[in-house]
Amino acid sequence: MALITYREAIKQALDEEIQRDENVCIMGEEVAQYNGAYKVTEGLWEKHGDKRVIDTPISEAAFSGLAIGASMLGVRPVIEMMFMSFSYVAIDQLFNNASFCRYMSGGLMNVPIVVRGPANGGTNVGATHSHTPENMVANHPGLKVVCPSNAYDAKGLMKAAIRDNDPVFVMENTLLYGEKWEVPEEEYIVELGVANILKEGTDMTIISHGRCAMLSLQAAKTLEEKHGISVEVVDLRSIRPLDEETILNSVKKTGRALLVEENKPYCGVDAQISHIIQLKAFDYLDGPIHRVSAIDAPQIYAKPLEDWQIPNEERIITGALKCLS
Amino acid sequence: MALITYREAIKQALDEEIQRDENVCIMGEEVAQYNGAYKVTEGLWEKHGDKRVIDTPISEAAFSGLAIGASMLGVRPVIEMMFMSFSYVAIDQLFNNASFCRYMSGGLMNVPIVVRGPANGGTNVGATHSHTPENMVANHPGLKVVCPSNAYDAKGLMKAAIRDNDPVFVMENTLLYGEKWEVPEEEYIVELGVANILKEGTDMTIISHGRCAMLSLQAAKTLEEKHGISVEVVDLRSIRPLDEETILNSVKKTGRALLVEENKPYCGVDAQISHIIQLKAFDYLDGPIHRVSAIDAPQIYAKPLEDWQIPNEERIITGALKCLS
Amino acid sequence: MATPKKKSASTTKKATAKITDFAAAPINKSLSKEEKIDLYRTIIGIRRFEERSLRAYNQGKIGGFLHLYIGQEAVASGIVSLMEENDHIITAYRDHGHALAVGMSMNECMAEMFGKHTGCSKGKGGSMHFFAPDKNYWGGHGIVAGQTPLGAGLAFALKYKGLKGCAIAFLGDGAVNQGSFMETLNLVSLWGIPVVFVIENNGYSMGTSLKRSSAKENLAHRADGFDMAWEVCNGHDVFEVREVANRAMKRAREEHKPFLLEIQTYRYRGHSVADANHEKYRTKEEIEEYKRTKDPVNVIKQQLLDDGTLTEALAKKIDQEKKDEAEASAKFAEESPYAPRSEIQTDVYWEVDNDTDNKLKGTYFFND
Amino acid sequence: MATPKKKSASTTKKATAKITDFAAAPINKSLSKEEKIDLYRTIIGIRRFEERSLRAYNQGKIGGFLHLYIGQEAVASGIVSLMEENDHIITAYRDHGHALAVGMSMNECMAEMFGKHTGCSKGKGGSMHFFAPDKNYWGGHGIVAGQTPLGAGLAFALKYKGLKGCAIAFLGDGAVNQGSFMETLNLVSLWGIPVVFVIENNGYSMGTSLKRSSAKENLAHRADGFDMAWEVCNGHDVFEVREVANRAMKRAREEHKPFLLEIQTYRYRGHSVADANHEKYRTKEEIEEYKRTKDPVNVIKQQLLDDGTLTEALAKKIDQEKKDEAEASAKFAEESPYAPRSEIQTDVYWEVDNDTDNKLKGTYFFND
Ligand SMILES: Cc1ncc(C[n+]2csc(CCOP(=O)(O)OP(=O)(O)O)c2C)c(N)n1
Ligand SMILES: Cc1ncc(C[n+]2csc(CCOP(=O)(O)OP(=O)(O)O)c2C)c(N)n1
Ligand SMILES: [Mg+2]
Ligand SMILES: [Mg+2]
Repeated sequence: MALITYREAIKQALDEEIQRDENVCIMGEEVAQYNGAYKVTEGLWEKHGDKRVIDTPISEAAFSGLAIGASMLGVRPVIEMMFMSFSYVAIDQLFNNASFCRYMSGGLMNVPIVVRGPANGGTNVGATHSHTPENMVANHPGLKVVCPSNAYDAKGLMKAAIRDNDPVFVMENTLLYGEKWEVPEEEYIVELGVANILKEGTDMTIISHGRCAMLSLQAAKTLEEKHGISVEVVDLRSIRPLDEETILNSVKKTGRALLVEENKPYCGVDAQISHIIQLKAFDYLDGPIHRVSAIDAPQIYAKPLEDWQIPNEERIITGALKCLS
Repeated sequence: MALITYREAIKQALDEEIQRDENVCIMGEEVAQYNGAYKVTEGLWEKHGDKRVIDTPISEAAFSGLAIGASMLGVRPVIEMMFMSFSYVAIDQLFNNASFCRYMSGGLMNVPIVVRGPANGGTNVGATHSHTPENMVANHPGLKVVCPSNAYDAKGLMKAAIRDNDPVFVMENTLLYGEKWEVPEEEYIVELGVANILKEGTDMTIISHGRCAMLSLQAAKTLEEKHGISVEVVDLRSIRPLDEETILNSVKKTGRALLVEENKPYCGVDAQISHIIQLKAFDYLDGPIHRVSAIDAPQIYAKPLEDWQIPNEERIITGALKCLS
Repeated sequence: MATPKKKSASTTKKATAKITDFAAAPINKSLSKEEKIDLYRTIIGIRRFEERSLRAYNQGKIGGFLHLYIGQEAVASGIVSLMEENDHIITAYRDHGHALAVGMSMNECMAEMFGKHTGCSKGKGGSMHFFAPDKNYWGGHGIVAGQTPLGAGLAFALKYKGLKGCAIAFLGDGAVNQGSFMETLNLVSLWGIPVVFVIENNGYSMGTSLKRSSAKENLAHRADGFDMAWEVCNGHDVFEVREVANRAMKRAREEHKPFLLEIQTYRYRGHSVADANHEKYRTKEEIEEYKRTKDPVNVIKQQLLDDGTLTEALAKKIDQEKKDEAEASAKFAEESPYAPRSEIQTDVYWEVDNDTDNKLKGTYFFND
Repeated sequence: MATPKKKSASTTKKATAKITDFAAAPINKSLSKEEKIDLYRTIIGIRRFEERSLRAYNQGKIGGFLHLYIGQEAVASGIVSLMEENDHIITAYRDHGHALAVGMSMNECMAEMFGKHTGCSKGKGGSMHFFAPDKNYWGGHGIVAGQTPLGAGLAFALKYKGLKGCAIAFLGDGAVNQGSFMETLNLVSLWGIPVVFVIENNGYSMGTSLKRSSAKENLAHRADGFDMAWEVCNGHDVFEVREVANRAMKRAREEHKPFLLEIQTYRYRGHSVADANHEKYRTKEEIEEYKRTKDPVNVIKQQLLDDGTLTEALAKKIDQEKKDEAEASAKFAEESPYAPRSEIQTDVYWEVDNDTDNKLKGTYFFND
């Protein structure tokens, strides 16, 4: 095991997959010569050259569509959205073409692309740069979406996503890029659709994804230490496909669920998780399912306010206590 | 009262508001000389001329953004998306600029635009033309969205939307355009944020919006007649703002809730409604909240299959019986 | 009305001499008799197929939209006839002509419009979404201009894989005003992508005439802003289409350079069959004049009669064969079953459809 | 390096004679001494303000992004100095220069970057989102090119309301490749919208040089494809900017015609302050050469010293005033409070903020 950053883990996944399969290439703004706005692709252009690591103009709709078209003929492009927020100018290509071409052709084609990039707030860049659109992606059958919360998952899910024959969105997080985790030297994959129990517990379940899963883990430890509450923490990892089994088993065991995500609440992923739990584990619930999401407003710029707007340990703990009361 | 079509009701609203306020204008593809792809704006160009009723090129991003910019200086454009599905090429303008400019300026401006057009399936036009994106709109604070299910609401909500000083999406339905309802001759408004109880009942509540509310009403009647079940039907009318009070009061009374919408299930509006109900009426629930949504796949073309894919009376009844069991 | 042709001085390498008798151009002269008859067969086949589909629509057998290609047949027929092994095409919703030209059967096409399981897309796509990847035909797309970056992607893949070929992406005169298309123009010129964009300029986007939708009527000229070659030609004479498109396609294949080709054509019917207005936003005379002087079926027929390729009898025989084939396709479609309801949820994910190893984890579909 | 100016023959009405001494052009000659000094004051004010903000950023007082305008000051200063009562402007995230030029105070701007409640946007927008509608300044926008249709909308509103004015929408050389911008070019030309698009061509979009992002280096030339007038000029000499922009703005106001103006300029710093690479994708020499020969602060200072408007002493005094003002603004920002947490949910909906009649129905916010 090596202690590496989330950024390094993603880079390794990209590097290994580029080497493994000549059809894998990376394209996006500043991914090549500039080494990536967040340095996720650092060194890859130098190593693999112009053909495999490709700088694009600021034309997200065009290069997304181009990647989709190329994938129909067997190229397997990984496209970087410098921020996942910028996918908003390419939604038609991503939500109509990537997701539906297979279906509308009655299965005659598939679209093996990966759309990756950071989808998070907490970096004081304001409302237009802080979207977490995994809910919108998951709303569209034909698309898949994963949200790695740590370096191990980031590498394993990225590799799974690249090898997957359907379009997969990988939602990364700029606040995690510099964080380190243990990652095996040998090759591994983290399959889509498998949640991860970050911590076992008996009194309640916190279900979360992405960076919020890490915050939830922290909060769970505090809840255990300071409040004597035994919290199980489930990290979804994959939003669609979704590991309902792990979610339901945990909630059936604890009887309480708190859902934590960074998205704005209305129709966030956790709205769906909440529905599934109450539908399929109704009789096991000792109280309503609670959520902690971003405070419902466009993302604010001011740092201390944004730090309060998105979930943090304090807000998660408050949410958990409410959930238990 | 006059018996008029949903189409006519919307046209009246547009016509009256154009006359009332010189800043109100309509723009979109084919809205003027062609009278609208669905004839909603028929006669308005002839009556009000080039300045007020404006044909655009096929440039949804540009004319949406233009409308937003114009609204900052006091014009009140109503933009037609020929299909709400086509808003996918304009998502950045609509979800970043319309929704966030007010916020990012600390309240120095507002964006009084209306985005209207049909958002429905059931017309055999395939996956790319059958989106119902009220969930994505509602996810973005700063935006409002309403889904009129009948001519009365269509007129009243459209007028409210036009007079509202925030951006409002009005989701119409091509399958309703030709349907008739009683509409008063005198002027009226249907305020945003007020749900409508279409039918009272005691055994369960069906909550729905748009055309599905009408199907739910039909199903409720059948359930009463054939199964002796007394169903209350709540038509949300407005998705954001949302009339939580009416929803909760009804569910508290009946103890059972079935949510019916046409969207794909993952993170649909009803996922959010489900969460709210279990959160705020947990102790009143006699069983899990159930949902009937579109069968989770891209919209199919073949008529009999699409008719089965989207909610219909039969599927609602099945859902209701499951919900009660 | 002999439309003036304009050429890009800046970037088209060879200043080809002006040819007026396009049938005499080398690319056309080299056609065998059978190949010329095939062109006629394709053009009249499209016409008869669509006429039959119109009847089916009016009988309520076809739902949704029906965008007829009648009047434009020579464009797809001419260009597809130039396709080589590694050439690929993609178009918008007005896609029947291209489909038949690449060799899709009338049966699968008609059945698709009827929504039947035997349709090319199993009844999942409909009229706007015909596909035949095995024939290098990538659809059939409903969002205006949404197919144009995909076309660039097909061409990108050819270059990436070192294959000598090009992609042809068709779009309409209204589609040129979508951002996705204009972004793509820059991208393909910048990167040297072997794609030919063919604007089928039929003068109208729904009820909007070209001059009401585009600030400049010469649409292809936009290519200059991206240092890309362009040309404008007529679309009623299949030999003209072939002569001009051949140069564009050759250039793309050989030099990895994109091309913007504007082909002036005309649709006889409304935007879709539901468009009852189409004699309001244009005159009946305009339609009749085109039919009289430029009907692609008549034009090729006359050309082939004149040069001795066809006889009246053979022309009639082919026509009848195509009518019969179209009629049979309607019968086939009518008698075909719809897909079972369980098919609503297939063809969504490749991984689900191909779950041979039972390795799939997690829930993929979310109905209660 | 005297950049060649190119003009659109097709649509610019008056073929103005080539002027090399822009200060002698009527629009500049008519400036009073005080007005000229004001130009200097604005330019050096922007420079000093941004230098101070850079220090604050490095001290960790400013978060997120900080896109400095240093090197480009004469562009915004020159154009804003031409604004009349009904003229409006809008720009992208590199928005401090435009903000100060329209007369926003250093205090509100610095405080905004510090995220403070006293900021122009109450700390809700940050560096990329300065707004001053009362000064006809509509931001400050973070999505590349996303502001361009808004700019067209401002101009549309002027025409709609019968006001004589124009909108100026600024964008970068990388932004020209966004579909929203290109769609807008067609729209404004087709409709005759009084908007002037100003491409501040600083040669780079982040780390990508112009020739790696656009197929054709003459960006303004794209306007030809939309039958729209265009021109290219230099941005380091405020008098040149004024001379050229004045014609574009006048034309927009008087003839309701849009204009695409490409102004060649240069940024000294990285794309944002976080851009540590900026001496990798371009040479140090390139930067130094520009600073040495074309620094907008030096250029205007020298011009005003030469023509006797300024003395060294006055120049120094103004410089010191601006330094002090910038310093004071940092102090002001530092000492200002953040907004209270309750402010997170204000300014979302006008109707909620202005709920004087208590007429609001329903739930607007959805946290548990
Ligand atoms: C993004 C988008 N906007 C609008 C439409 C509706 N629409 C379909 S076809 C069409 C006209 C297109 O005209 P043109 O590109 O000239 O093609 P033609 O129909 O003439 O072949 C419009 C407006 C759509 N499908 N997609
Ligand atoms: C749609 C979108 N894509 C990408 C970005 C990230 N981004 C911000 S600025 C920028 C470069 C823009 O360059 P240019 O237009 O030349 O303006 P300059 O920074 O030189 O002023 C990029 C890629 C963004 N903000 N929005
Ligand atoms: Mg057309
Ligand atoms: Mg630049």
